[in-house]
Amino acid sequence: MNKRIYLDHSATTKVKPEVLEEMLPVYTEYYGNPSSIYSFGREAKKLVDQARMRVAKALGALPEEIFFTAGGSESDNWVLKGVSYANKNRGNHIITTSIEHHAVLHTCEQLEKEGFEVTYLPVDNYGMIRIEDLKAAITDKTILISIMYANNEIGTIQPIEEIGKIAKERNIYFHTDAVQAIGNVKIDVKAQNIDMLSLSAHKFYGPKGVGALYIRKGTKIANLITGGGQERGRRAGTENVPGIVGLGKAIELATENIDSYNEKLLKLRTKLINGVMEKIPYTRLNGHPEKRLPGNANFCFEYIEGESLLLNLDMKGIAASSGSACTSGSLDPSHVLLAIGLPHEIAHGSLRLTLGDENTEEDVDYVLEVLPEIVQRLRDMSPLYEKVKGGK
Amino acid sequence: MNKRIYLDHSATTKVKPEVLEEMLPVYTEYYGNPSSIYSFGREAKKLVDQARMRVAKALGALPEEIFFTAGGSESDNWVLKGVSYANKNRGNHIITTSIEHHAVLHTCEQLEKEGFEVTYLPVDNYGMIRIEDLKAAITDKTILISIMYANNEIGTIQPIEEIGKIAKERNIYFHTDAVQAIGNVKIDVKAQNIDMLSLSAHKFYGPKGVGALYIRKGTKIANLITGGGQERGRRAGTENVPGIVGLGKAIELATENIDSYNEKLLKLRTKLINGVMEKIPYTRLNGHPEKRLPGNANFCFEYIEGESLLLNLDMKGIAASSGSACTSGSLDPSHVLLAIGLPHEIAHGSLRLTLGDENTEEDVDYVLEVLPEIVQRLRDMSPLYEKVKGGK
Amino acid sequence: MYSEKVMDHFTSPRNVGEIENADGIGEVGNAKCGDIMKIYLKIENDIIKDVKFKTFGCGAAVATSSIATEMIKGKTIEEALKLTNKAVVEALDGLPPQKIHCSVLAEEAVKAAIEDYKKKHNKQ
Amino acid sequence: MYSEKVMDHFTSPRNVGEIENADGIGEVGNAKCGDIMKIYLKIENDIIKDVKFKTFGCGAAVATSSIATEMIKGKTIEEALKLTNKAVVEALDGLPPQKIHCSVLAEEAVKAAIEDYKKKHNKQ
Ligand SMILES: Cc1ncc(COP(=O)(O)O)c(C=O)c1O
Ligand SMILES: Cc1ncc(COP(=O)(O)O)c(C=O)c1O
Repeated sequence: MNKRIYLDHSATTKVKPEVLEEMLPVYTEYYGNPSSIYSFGREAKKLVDQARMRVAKALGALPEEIFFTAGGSESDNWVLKGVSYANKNRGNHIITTSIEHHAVLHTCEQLEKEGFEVTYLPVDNYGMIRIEDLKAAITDKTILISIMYANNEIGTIQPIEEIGKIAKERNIYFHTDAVQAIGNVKIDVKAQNIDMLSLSAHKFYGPKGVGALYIRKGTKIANLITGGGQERGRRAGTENVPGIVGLGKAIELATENIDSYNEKLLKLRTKLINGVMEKIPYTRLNGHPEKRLPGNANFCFEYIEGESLLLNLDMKGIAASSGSACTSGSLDPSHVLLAIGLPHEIAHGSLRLTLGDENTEEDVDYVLEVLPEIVQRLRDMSPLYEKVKGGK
Repeated sequence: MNKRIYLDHSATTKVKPEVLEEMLPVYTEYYGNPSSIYSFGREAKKLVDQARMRVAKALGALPEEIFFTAGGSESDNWVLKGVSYANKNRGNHIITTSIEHHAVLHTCEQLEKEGFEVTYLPVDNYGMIRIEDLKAAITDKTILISIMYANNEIGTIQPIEEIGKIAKERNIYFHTDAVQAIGNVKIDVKAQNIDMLSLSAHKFYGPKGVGALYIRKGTKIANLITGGGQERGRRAGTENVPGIVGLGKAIELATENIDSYNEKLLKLRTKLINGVMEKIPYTRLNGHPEKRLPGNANFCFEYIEGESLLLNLDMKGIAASSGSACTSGSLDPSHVLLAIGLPHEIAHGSLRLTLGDENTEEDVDYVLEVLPEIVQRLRDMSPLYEKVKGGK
Repeated sequence: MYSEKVMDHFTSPRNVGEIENADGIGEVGNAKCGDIMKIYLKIENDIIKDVKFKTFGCGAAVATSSIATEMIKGKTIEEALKLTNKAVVEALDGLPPQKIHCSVLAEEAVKAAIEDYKKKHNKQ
Repeated sequence: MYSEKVMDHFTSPRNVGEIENADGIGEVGNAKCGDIMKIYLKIENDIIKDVKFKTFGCGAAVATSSIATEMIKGKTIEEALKLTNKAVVEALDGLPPQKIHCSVLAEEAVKAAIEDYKKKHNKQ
């Protein structure tokens, strides 16, 4: 394959050279255990502390409010279980949304089995929660509101500041899964009244297998992984020092360059969306028209199925993803696409293209050249499309 | 500092060049998400599967019995909580030892708070459990026996095969924390009747922040981290592909070279132990004289305190560790040293030297030159030593 | 994920299309589940002279439809009725576990088309 | 972890040793907890003419003993009694939180030695 156009930055990203550069000496030189008191244990500790400061700065938090984890899923699990178990005496009710990542949803389902009650807020056709719904869902027993910052499939960005204000007024912990938001939107956990925030390095050009959880000072939360005294006794396990260093550098770059990155992606995405909508009939754009991640474009092409589309794109060197049931290995298409009101048959035909750092105008041109042909070819093969052609 | 002699291989190890070499292209080329269906998602998946096969081979397990985690602590947490929660209906009793790593001990304490009952088997002066104690501890309600393969402080190796046999006879799950054992002892989970086994890559020249759990097919165990369908639905979170690749290569090297590695370490350690015991009076060797990890030497020097010793060694370029209370930040010295019957004041004066790959005879000579002076200097400063000098 | 054979049939599916005035048409699956297969048969003297298909579905759905049409073309309807999903899977050098249902659909689509033929021609 | 000042006092502790026929000796801490400090005083006209220490303990224990002896040498016993653990910590440019207790021990050891002097010389 000659061409390779990566358009799946919401799935994962390539580690930036500057990030890898900071990580490498950690493997070969500063390999000490940060808990050790000898010199190069202390060096390793210093590197971890520096990374912690970088994360804190990027979020408007204090360094002592940052805890490193193995990724977004661990961070989400920690919050949901940790807050639920530690605040049982105050209540057993959690509010979240129907479009969260599975790391939140499946953990909530687990908690329901254990006797907690969970409200899954619905969303509108754009994937937005309604503030009235949130207010109406709060009860005396509500201990946690967990609402994602930006959705990984359709890119819709929630009104985080408003949610934070309500949570604060009602004295309820507010967690946001910001795994998709870092580097794309400006975050200030204090101004936005966020009590906990999950992030994962590989979504912003850092390494896989490392993430962080911001926990506002004073928050009551039980540990998820118990053992050694690392992370000030809150998360056991020898620190993934190279990963943490990579995360620190990556979040620094991501937040420093946020404006130019946004501008670049928005330009490319506008071209992509306009081109697709113009060239391919029977197509819908999923997600909010403006309040969405700058790199996210999510379409449904009627009468065809997503996996076939992905395979054809892959043969043309284009890496993309779909909310079709076939790609997830489940029987139902994406819960997010169903939650925004799409019928199953339409949801099966979805395509997510997420732009990133290395994409160019040429990439978009290429997609616009290749995609319409592929869609047409699949439609010509589709028994559902016959009826359309036949004018029915 | 010119000289740097690393003698803390039980704390962590340096990534081997061959390991790093296999990891690097994963950062820069095979950065796809293994769950994606396009070509370089599939490439990443292939790499993960290859690593899984390597781990399986090293343990005598099947590839589908290997699950990647973020390290030894997560693996231990997963086993203890997962088995306890999933087998509640069968019983609520766990048997472990008093010398486990905190990842096991603190998790057991957590489970005790939740209503489980835990028997902490005592050990003899060498750190060995007694098989009779184990047998006597088993009740109708016992659902799990968790006994570490080799101790991280004193290196003592437990009679794993005998324990496995008993567990099997009584139809109780047997987990072993083999974090310290990999690459040092030969493991065959089927022959030894091990149902679950924890390991952590950075203890055998692999990267930090990645580990694995072997779970025998058919074992009832709940998930610890829920969310996406990775690891066949058993451990959520985007796979740490570079870390997993590094773990796979590291365990392959570690098990291939086990005999020569053992021989090398044993030779150096014999020299080290003999030299220390000859040159420094009022010294004890902790742990079992033979049934111990090949690289492990653990001493108590009476009348002095461990942290002072470590700081002095560090100034001479020697990286070591101690079970003294001061280094752990707690008030009591190592629970392991207390469990083998050492009085507090003696346990405070412990020193652990753990040999590894890059150590040489010269390193040992240097330690034998430097250590006696340091011990003498600290003793001269110690009010406890006065009495000895005075002949009392 | 997919065998070369599957990818071959997916990228160059055989017998795509419709047959006008087909002697038998079978449609199985439903859009809600993401798979629909429609098979058209031209039959003379109980022999399948021509076969075409249209499929809405994933790579495996397309490939199983394609190979199934190849496997029954030129066969008697008796022989075609013996087509099993297992034979389809084998002919494709295997399918991932979660895609086995596609081969079942292919078998069902062939049977439905023959059924339709029989009904229309009072062969039952 | 430790400040340069701490490391300086740890690596080159001042006033290590014993004083024969000391006028006052104070010993605090216990081996079980891993810290013992013993301070010897030579006192003339209520002025601390000489001071020595012996310590069993961690880096901070040695450093606090060392600097405490420096801080009281040449002082009157009145002045020496005013030595606080806070002053010791400050003189060392700080200590890690879990090591603050060492500075408390140093203060206590000085006080115990002066106490012993007073008792022996009927100054109470
Ligand atoms: C015996 C033992 N178990 C578990 C662990 C925990 O492993 P990790 O720190 O990689 O999570 C360690 C090392 O720290 C260990 O020595
Ligand atoms: C919104 C969201 N939350 C959580 C996660 C989980 O992160 P990770 O896979 O790094 O554990 C992801 C990505 O997979 C995500 O997009």
